[in-house]
Amino acid sequence: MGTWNLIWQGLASGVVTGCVYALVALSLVIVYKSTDVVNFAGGELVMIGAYLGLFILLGLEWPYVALFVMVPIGSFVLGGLFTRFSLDKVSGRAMVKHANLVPLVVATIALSYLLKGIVRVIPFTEEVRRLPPLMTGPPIFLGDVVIQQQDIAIVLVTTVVMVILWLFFGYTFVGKALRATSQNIRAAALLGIPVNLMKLSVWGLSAAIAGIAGILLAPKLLMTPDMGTVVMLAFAAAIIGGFSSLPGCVVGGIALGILQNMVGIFISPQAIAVTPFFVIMLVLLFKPQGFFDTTLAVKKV
Amino acid sequence: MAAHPTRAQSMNGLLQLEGVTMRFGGLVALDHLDIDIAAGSIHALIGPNGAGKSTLLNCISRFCTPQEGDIRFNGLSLMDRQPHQIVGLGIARSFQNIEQAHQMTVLENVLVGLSAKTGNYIPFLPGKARQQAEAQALEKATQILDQLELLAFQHSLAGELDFGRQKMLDFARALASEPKMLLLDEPAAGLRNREIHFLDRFLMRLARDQQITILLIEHVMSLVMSVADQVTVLNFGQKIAEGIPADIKRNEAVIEAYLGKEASHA
Amino acid sequence: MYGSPSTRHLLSLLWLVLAGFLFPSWMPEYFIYIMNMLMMYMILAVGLDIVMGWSGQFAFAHIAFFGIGIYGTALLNMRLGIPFLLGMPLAALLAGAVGYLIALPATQLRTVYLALATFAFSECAQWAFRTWESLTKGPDGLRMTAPQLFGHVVTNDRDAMPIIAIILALVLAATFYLWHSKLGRQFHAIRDSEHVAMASGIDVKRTKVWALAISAFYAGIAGGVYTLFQSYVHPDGLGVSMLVLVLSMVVVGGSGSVAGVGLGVVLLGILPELLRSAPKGFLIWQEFTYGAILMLAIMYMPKGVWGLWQRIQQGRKA
Amino acid sequence: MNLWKSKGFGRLIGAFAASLMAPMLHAQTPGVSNNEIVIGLFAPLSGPLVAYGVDPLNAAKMLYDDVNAKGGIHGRKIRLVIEDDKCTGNELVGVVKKLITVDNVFVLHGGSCTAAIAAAQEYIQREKVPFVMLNAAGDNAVFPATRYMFGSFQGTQRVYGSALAEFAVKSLKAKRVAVIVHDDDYGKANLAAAKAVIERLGGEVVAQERIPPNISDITAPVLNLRASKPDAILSGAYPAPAVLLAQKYGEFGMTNIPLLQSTQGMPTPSVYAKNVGNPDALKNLYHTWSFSDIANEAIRARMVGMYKKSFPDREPGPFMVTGVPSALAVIDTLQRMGRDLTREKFVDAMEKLNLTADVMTGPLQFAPGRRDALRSVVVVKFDGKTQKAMPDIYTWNGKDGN
Repeated sequence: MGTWNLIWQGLASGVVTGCVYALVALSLVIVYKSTDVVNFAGGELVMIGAYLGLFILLGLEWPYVALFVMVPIGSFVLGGLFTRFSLDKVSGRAMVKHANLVPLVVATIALSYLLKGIVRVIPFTEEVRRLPPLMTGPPIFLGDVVIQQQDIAIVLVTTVVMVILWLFFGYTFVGKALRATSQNIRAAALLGIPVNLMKLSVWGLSAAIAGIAGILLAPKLLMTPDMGTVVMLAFAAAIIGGFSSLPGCVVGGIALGILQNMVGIFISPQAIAVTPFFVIMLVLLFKPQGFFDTTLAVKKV
Repeated sequence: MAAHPTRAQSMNGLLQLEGVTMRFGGLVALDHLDIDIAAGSIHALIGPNGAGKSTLLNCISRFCTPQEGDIRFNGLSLMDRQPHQIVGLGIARSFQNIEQAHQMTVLENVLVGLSAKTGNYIPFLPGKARQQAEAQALEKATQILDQLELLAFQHSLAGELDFGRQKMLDFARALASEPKMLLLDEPAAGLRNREIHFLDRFLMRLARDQQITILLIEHVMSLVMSVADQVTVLNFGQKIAEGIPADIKRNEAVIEAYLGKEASHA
Repeated sequence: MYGSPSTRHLLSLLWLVLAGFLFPSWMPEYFIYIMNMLMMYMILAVGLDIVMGWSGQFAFAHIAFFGIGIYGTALLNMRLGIPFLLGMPLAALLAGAVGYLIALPATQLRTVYLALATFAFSECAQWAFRTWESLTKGPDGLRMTAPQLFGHVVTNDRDAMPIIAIILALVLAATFYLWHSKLGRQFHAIRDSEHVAMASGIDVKRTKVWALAISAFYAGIAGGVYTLFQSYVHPDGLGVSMLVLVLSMVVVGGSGSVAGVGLGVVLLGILPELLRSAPKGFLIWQEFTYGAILMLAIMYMPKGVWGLWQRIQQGRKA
Repeated sequence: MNLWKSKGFGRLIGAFAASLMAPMLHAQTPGVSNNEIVIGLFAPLSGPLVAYGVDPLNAAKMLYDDVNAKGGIHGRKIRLVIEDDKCTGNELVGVVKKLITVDNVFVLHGGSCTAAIAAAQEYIQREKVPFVMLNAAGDNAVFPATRYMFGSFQGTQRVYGSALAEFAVKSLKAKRVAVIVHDDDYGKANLAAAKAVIERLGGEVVAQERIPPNISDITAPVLNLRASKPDAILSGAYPAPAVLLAQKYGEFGMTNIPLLQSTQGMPTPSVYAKNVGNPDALKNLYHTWSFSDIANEAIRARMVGMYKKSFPDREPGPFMVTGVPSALAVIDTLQRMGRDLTREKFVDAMEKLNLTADVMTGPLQFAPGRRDALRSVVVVKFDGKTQKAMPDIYTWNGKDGN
């Protein structure tokens, strides 16, 4: 079983984990683009989505499909509440986008501790848990490469979510209003777009996407209250994609997933943990535009 | 009407713009502009909104870089200079919409303006060099604040001043670096009449007593016509007229640029 | 922010040094340990405030420089026998130099990307502390031999407290002088408006680089102080939770003012000790309480507890 | 108004100091009066490792309460001061200094994480206060042995590594053995012991994968294991990576190769089985265990019954029993010492510990120069539903991997 097989297997599972990184990266980017807030609690929203799913599945014993309805709604409400009560208070409903970045970021850090704290209190979460996968059954073999059914589910659901979002942002009124708000919040307000409602829906949407990523990730990554550290992988993926576009996130996520496996095979497993941070440093310090050109560095007069 | 020097044949003014062209993507903001500003004069730059006045000022202060052409000050090209080196050469600028350190006090804002002129010392330690440098800076700062009647507000936060005084603080900061040339971007915009008169006398005093050359971008025509030795009119990035204020007033092209076609035949 | 600091401020540092000499003789070592921790956090928090509160630069690499300060001071002492008084400044200079090098490419980034780039550097540094086993003993953690000072070995908290008090007093004196200096004004200018700074002849990029380098130097000093009263360092202790703690101290206390940061250090330094004495059933709620306090502080005290305190005082005076 | 100078601050410190002067007055052994012995008991009661701390601490508390109910030790009741060390160096050092200088405890009994314990080792060495670990493996804190630190009451990583290696080579007749551990202190000790035993018994270590504890995609290391075609796989992984390992081990069709997991990876075997999800992956699964409550159901029932009596509202996990041996050792030592209690005498008595309890798989012994209590463990076969203890007991010889 030559190294070629090793590479193919690494590529395959890299794409799968990359898809989940892409989803979380997207949830970070749509919040950043519209409210200039880097959401350091993105990982915790993923975790909450996973535990919500586990509660619905095992606690209420609802069918699996209910997950894809209830978790996004639950996360949407959580995201909306956070921005309506906390972020608006912190930024003082200021119209200008980057009024005071430090408190806004600290607010997301505070949210991450709140969410971790709440989940930690439930004794059920002391042990490592796992959400039953969406699709179970024997794995599929492409030559020697093993593909799990859950992996296929992840790629499928991610693609579906991406397409829905692409259509939503591109062709629906609310979607365009969201994009307008993200480009220029003041102009959007002048055009009569209910800006605060937009902010609420952007945060809600971002939390919902993170929740879905949680449901997909939990079977693969296992659930502990500290699984939120996956947000750093999402940051790395978003930054490779230039932190501003939907295709950027997808390509960034998959590239990172594959890179991690290649590093694990060819360099050393010890280097896997540091790969995302190394990538963030390299891209930001030496190619700030990322690979999908958007000017992050220069500030206009 | 102040006596105005005849237009010099060769380009030997204090500040010379030669073929300056500035494009933002497809939009041509400045189109091969040649301007020559004589030392000690007040040179006004007028034109409808979007004519490229502020862009010109930004190019001179190197906040943006023109694609073509050269800008020379005292015969020295500014093209390879960084924005923060311009004030060291003696060119200070103010800003169209108020830009200042709003969380610092009025006095501290002027001291920031004095940065280029304050002596260097080790910031962490006491010492003679520090005392001397700080004392000098403080003395100059209070002198300028007194000149602009802002001394009473020296310890209040810049952000808390009313609009007129914030404009004055902008000048104070620019003057703090003892410039040879002052670039003013619509200083009279939003001022009340009393403040415009104060500004009128103040600019004349700067040019006549302290020999400071002034490039004045302004829409308040009364001020322009009263203080300017030379006036250049821009429209869509091109110079459509240049001369003494009296000629400019009667110039067809200028009226047309400002008031549109039929008005100019009335 | 000009001239030099008022004698009243400098005198208050004498009180601090006096406390550093008096307290060890009669207080139980546990409280001295907490005092030493608070003084170390004060140096760390003031350093972070210089780059974030004063200069408005979003630098999250602070704990990496703290780690360089710890490992640097300890290894210089253990491997090369360099005594503390020489080792600590050297390690701090090394941290400052690394800060300077990182700042060169990083400072042209806009606020948020500077935060991500510096945070990524900090995680890479922590990974290096973990995997460079030959130098830092990696995951086994480094058992540091007691530092020597004028031939006298500093073994316990009581010996360490006066020295730490003196170091903190010197650091705070330097900070007051920096506040009242031209460079201090430049930091505040680039925070409020980079355009005004550029138009006033301030090289904005160089000022940002100096802000990050100086804050890295402060973190290096705090690292040296750590080796005075702790005997062991483990890479896992230099992670994101330490950064969040110091960041919260700055923000909750009141960024932009030394007194505000001091208040934040005391409040959040003592908080875990108070939470610890909560009834056993509530211990599991500590993380949630910490998050709640941080959230409430940010929502209702944007300028920190110190800002609230000043608003109350102004309210009373007006 | 600089805070340091403010009057309020001075008063705050004065109040603290005054309230503490009282207990420091009496001269004899701190923490001991004629009817009371004060013991500082601590473990991670919050934060990520709470599962390793809450149940074991309760188990130790239960045994102390049981002793008090039976009249205490030589007429003295045991009073506990319970603290939360959050399994980090800073917190544990703070807790230890508080217990010694404020609560004036007689001995310290606690700690589930070796790195945090090592942070306080130099301090307790200097203050000459006996420190008995609760349930940490403790490799870095007991090797080299120091006078005042006693630990590893459920076996060190060396014991787990050597036991699994010996079982693999001797019972499973494995020649090519692959080892996957973390890149931390636990992993280093586990790997060193396993490697030494395998090579001593004529086997060969064909793969050594050292993975970060927070790894999210374990594909690459498992592929490397598969590529080395081992006869057995030894794992020192923690709970989350251990499940990821078992999943990939199942996915990549390696289930006919025996998988041997160290104790820390499976706090609750039933939850481990549910998380792995793939029954094939549990066909050849073994794990080390330091207690006889698997082989002998009566002991487990007794322990759980005692626990439920003291803590009715909490369902104990299997790791609860890991808090028992250290408490038994402290109680046994105090009983052997009689009435005359000093810290030095406690250390000398503890050093002579030779306790065989029915709940343990081997004797708890200390000696001059030896501070790891348990060196013998059993290997348990777990097929997802039932656990069956293998007949032999595997004892670490004290040299392999040192």
